[in-house]
Amino acid sequence: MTPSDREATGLLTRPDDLVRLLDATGRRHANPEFDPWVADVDVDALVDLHREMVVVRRLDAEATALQRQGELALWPPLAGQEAAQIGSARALHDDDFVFSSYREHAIAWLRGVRPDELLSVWRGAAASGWDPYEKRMAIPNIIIGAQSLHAVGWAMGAKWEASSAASIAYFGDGATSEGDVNEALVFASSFDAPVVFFCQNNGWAISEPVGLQSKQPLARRADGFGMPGIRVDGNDVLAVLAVTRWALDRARRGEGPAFIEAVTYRMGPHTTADDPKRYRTDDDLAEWRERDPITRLHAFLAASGADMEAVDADAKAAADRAAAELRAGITAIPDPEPMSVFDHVYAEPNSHLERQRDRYARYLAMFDESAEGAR
Amino acid sequence: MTPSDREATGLLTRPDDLVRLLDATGRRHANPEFDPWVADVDVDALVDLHREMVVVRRLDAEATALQRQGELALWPPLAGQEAAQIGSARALHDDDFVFSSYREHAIAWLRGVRPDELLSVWRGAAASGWDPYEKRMAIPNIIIGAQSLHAVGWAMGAKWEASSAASIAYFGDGATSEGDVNEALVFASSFDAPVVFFCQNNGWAISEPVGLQSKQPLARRADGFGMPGIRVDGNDVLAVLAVTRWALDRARRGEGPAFIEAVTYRMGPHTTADDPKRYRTDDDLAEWRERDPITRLHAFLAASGADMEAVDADAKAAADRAAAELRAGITAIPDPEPMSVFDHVYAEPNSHLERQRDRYARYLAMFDESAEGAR
Amino acid sequence: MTTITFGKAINEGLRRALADDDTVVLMGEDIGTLGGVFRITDGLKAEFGEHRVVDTPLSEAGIVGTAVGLAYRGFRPVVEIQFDGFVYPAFDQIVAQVAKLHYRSRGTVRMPMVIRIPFGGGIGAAEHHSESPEAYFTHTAGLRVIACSNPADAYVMIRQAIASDDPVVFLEPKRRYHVKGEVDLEANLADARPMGVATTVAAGDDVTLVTYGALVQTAKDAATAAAEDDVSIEVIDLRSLAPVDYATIEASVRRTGRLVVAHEAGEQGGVGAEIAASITERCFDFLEAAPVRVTGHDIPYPPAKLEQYHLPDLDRILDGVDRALGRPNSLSEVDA
Amino acid sequence: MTTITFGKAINEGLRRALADDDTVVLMGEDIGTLGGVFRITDGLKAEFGEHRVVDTPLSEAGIVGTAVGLAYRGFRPVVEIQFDGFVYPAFDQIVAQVAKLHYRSRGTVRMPMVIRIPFGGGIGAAEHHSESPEAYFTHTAGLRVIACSNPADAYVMIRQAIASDDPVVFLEPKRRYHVKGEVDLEANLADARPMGVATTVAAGDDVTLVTYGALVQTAKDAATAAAEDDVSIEVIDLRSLAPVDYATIEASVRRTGRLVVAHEAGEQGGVGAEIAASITERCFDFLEAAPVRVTGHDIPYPPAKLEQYHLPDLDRILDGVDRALGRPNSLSEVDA
Ligand SMILES: Cc1ncc(C[n+]2csc(CCOP(=O)(O)OP(=O)(O)O)c2C)c(N)n1
Ligand SMILES: Cc1ncc(C[n+]2csc(CCOP(=O)(O)OP(=O)(O)O)c2C)c(N)n1
Ligand SMILES: [Mg+2]
Ligand SMILES: [Mg+2]
Repeated sequence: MTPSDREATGLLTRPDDLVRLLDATGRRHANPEFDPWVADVDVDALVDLHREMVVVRRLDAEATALQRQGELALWPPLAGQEAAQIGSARALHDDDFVFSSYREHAIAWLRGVRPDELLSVWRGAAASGWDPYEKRMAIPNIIIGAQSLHAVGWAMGAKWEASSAASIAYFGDGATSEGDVNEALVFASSFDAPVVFFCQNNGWAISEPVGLQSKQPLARRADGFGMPGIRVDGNDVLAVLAVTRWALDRARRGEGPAFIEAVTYRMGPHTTADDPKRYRTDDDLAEWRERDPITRLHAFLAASGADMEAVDADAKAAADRAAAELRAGITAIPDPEPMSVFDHVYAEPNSHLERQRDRYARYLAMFDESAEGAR
Repeated sequence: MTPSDREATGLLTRPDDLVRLLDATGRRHANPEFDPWVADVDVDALVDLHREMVVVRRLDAEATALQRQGELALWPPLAGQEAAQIGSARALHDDDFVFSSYREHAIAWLRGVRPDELLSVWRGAAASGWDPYEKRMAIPNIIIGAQSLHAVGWAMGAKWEASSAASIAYFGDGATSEGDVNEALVFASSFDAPVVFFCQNNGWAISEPVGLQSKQPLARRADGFGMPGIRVDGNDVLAVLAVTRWALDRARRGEGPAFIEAVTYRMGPHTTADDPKRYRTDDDLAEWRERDPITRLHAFLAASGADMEAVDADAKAAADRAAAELRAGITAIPDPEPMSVFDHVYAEPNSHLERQRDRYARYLAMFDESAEGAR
Repeated sequence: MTTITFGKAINEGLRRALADDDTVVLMGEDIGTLGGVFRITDGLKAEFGEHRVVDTPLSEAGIVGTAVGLAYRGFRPVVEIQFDGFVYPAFDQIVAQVAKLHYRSRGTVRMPMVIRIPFGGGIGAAEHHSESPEAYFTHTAGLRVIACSNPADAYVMIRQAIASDDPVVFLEPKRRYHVKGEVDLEANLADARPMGVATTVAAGDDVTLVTYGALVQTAKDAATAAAEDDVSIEVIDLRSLAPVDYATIEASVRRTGRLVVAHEAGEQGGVGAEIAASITERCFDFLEAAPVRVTGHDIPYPPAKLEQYHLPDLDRILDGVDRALGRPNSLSEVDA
Repeated sequence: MTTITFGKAINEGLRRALADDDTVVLMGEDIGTLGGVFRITDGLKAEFGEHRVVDTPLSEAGIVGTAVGLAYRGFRPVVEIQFDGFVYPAFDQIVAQVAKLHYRSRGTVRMPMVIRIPFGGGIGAAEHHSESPEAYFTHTAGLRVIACSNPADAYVMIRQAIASDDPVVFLEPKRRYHVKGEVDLEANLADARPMGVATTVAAGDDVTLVTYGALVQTAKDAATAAAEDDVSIEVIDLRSLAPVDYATIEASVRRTGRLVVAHEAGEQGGVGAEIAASITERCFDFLEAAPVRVTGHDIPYPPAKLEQYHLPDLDRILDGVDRALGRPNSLSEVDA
């Protein structure tokens, strides 16, 4: 890179480099560019990151179990991606706004989404689980990539309103092939929108390896769209926290968008309906188990002299609480009322839909009557 | 750039550099990387390029005049882009296949499209003008960017069939913002398709300056998609010929796609319906007149000792012939038959459309009858 | 009352909306500096600034998708699709996001977006510049679909569309942009006819003729021509295509017993099919003949020199009226 | 005759097409190594290689757009859209390119493309996985739209669709993928019922019930149930949604005088509107009641726990039949 390019992106690190502060064994590596961004992260903060990762892994396992038990219709597990999600979500300010895909349960968790709010959709009981304005997180999007444009639009508005908030768009490696994500990069750059593109490259888009979407690091896409791209070890929660803080900070300071590729791995199936054995080997998985995001932070904490018994006990207790809350939450999710199928199609009265609703109500009433008649 | 990147793209030239062999004054600049690609271009070949540029400029002016006279419904002038089009089209082999947008009249010309075939669409007399298989050029596309995917698909097929032909996708600077073009880059890279993306950056997308689509050279987009990007002086026909040959050659050799940004200028309005005065200044235009693609080749030929009187006379004669052909062509274009409105909707019989056609025929017949009755 | 063109009426409506509400923002290709290829947004960027009237990159999904994000933030985006045929790249954002977000978010996220589309043919344009995509939108739950037919309506309805908390696909019959009409620029939205209500633009007894957009004028001309033949046509300007104001059509058809629906879009699955089916359902016992559709053919929009053989015109509408009335018509022998 | 599932029947049809014609190529997300999320293409990549069964990047416009280029080159691409709700990003390529290219190129460029879409609800799926987008395609000139309802048809019709020189949107009722049926794998295309022809799957005299896809079975069940009530329903499996085989429906309605059309898609502008309008036009004097539509509501597809309150089922279809017959029904009081 020439100095002028460095200037343009504000980065010393090249998009092909992998930013890593904690390696797979938990050893801390100095990084002059990103260390300052986590200078305040003391042992307590690390313990917090560790605990949250343990909690969301547990929530994920519980939800997977609930699906097996028939309590959920479907569940897309996040296992393996805890560091990418917890690290980036911890970097957010309260007034920032999240636009996500369907696998960002840990983000939702840190935004204060309750388990029942998280699960109702996957139970098939509600179209969405939480109030986006309360949690500062949009409802998740299943249409791959679509939310990236929403994040940009929101950020354009933030800029026009001279707000100091930024938005963050979460999407996967597969999503980078969709037109929407590319158009989002174009708009973000054109309007210098305070938005961070956070791509969790978990190696797979269902059965398709990332190599089918791109033959080189996805972070390299960014430069061509006029923004810095940075590749981070997505299983290193500290590095993820650092680069996301860096990106959000420059966005807030009016320096425009940035693109983060968090290199991680989806340890579980795509969803509970998927069978990864059909397309990947156990070796592949085993290799990534070695790079487990939780183990490495655990090792680092241990090496830092933290009281690991307390750390583990505390994490386990938090996970148990969350799991209990989750199991309680699932039974608290009400089955929706039949006629609610018509609610919220429009914000304003709509003559056609009202007529249809009335007619359907009459239809349903027939059964009540006949049930009554039968009594 | 690191050596490994150079290897990846096969280029010494960086995408921010502008490849230029002939400058605006017609002076020849040595370029160790691209000179070999035009080593065979002798004075005769240059004279040919000059003549073709003169011819297409004339065709363009004639068509513009025909539109003013009401003979054409609309015309999108190419003036200013002669070098970008003639240079790149001369690089094509006969069996290559062109997918273009609506302004590539010079490409069509070199593919052997006759004036009447070129004009019938703009006259509103036909849906398309030529047989794509005969000319090895698809029918032009008005939907911005859509054809880029077609070029990639064609090239994927060429590769699967082990053909040595390549395709070329022409589109504008504005088109680079469309999802389709970006998806085309993704597919081309994934499948190592023998396709050349030829972006004519003529500075404008109707009233929008290229800076609204991208804040930096469009050629830089390429690297992020895993292919070399090269920026060429689009008003330098020799340089355009060189880089396009280079790109097509590597595509044919199985080295995959490449992206060329030809920096040029649309000297006329977007179309005859446009008024560029509303969005750009005369100074802007004047600056680009200095860089006229024809003048500079003319100067170079003169400096090379060519017989300029003969060159000019020959070019003028060719242009006159073409213009005459064009004017004759326009009167040769038949008005379409009313009932032909139903032709070619389907390749196979279609009961619904046949009924509709019959009914409409009856409807039209009513007027014949009443006309007869009136006689 | 001022006499201005249809295009100017929309321009004034947009100006008024921009002035009245800071959250209104216009987005589109060439709408700022150029004022739009039809000059509908002429002068608005100069007046309201580049953050209210935004020239966007060339990408329709991008325009609509970022507008969704702006709506999430509380803006009321008014996006322009340059021509009807260019709306399809944005189709996913419109169908899966704009139309569904209020439902999907259980009413927490409002999508008060207006998608302005100059639509229809008759201007001798190139490919993809003369389409009538309305049925794609009327079949999409969550959208409202509006088509205006005259300057006075255009001025009021664009403001009503912007004021609506639901997303509105707002169709402007481009071939009428230059037509002049009287517009009350002081019109108060509160007093205005709701945009969901149809207008009976010509009273008649023999047959009900329903249409919208550019064909409203053609229908009125047909009514005038038919009157000379002692055929009395009631012409209804639909204005809202989704939902349809069936009360107005129904009342008319119960009187006339006959219905003709006309539009430029193709017949198969067009708006006319829905209206014919619904009116048959609602007025079966009153109908004296099957509803008749007079539409564009089910073909891609043809080249300019053929468009007159595709678009319904006065004669084709009168033929349709004759079919509805059982008078001699193009199909007399066929149906007999 | 072999007994295989609906999904397997399509798989066998695709296998046969790949074997018979080198220009056939399958493209889509996860269709190769995984064999598709529904396993419809299971084993085909292993058998025919990665240039015949192509896992593509995640981009629907990209899939359809590159398939257009392949068709330009003489291939017959069969693209899979993973779920109905993911077809919209490809809408522009489908509407402006696939559907129009034969017309736009004056017949020089053939688009023998098949766009396979698992469609419809009833499987308790997440958002965007249960849509019925067929009316968007039936309204698009240049496309043929097919919906199959049983394994035997599926096996033949997918091959017919691939053999067709016109682009075909091929809708597969995903909730029927696991249903078994007898299929003649030796079936010769030349002897097969043309895919444009509807099938009368139950004969009856009192009312004509037209439907397609997954609801064909429901309709047959309804006919059986109604028979116990001495109501005789004729059930027609439409098979081709564009063009519609009106000859078959017309002949039936002329006998029964009553028509019910059922589909999962919303009512407004759905396929039912077109059929109701067309049959009214064709059979007005034979109709004893207005055609009745039994459809999904005009709402975004609801969450899984509510889908039973959205999808037409046996009871709703029978209620529709009662409406057509003037028997006591849910609307008796309303209409009275
Ligand atoms: C537009 C669209 N096309 C296809 C799908 C089906 N689909 C769901 S998830 C998925 C893979 C996504 O991969 P990636 O973006 O890497 O995210 P990940 O699942 O790995 O988190 C696909 C193809 C979809 N949801 N939306
Ligand atoms: C999908 C789509 N959106 C909008 C348009 C309208 N339009 C026609 S040309 C044009 C500008 C194209 O600019 P560019 O790609 O730079 O090509 P140029 O005209 O400069 O050759 C626009 C916006 C279109 N044809 N297609
Ligand atoms: Mg992934
Ligand atoms: Mg341009």
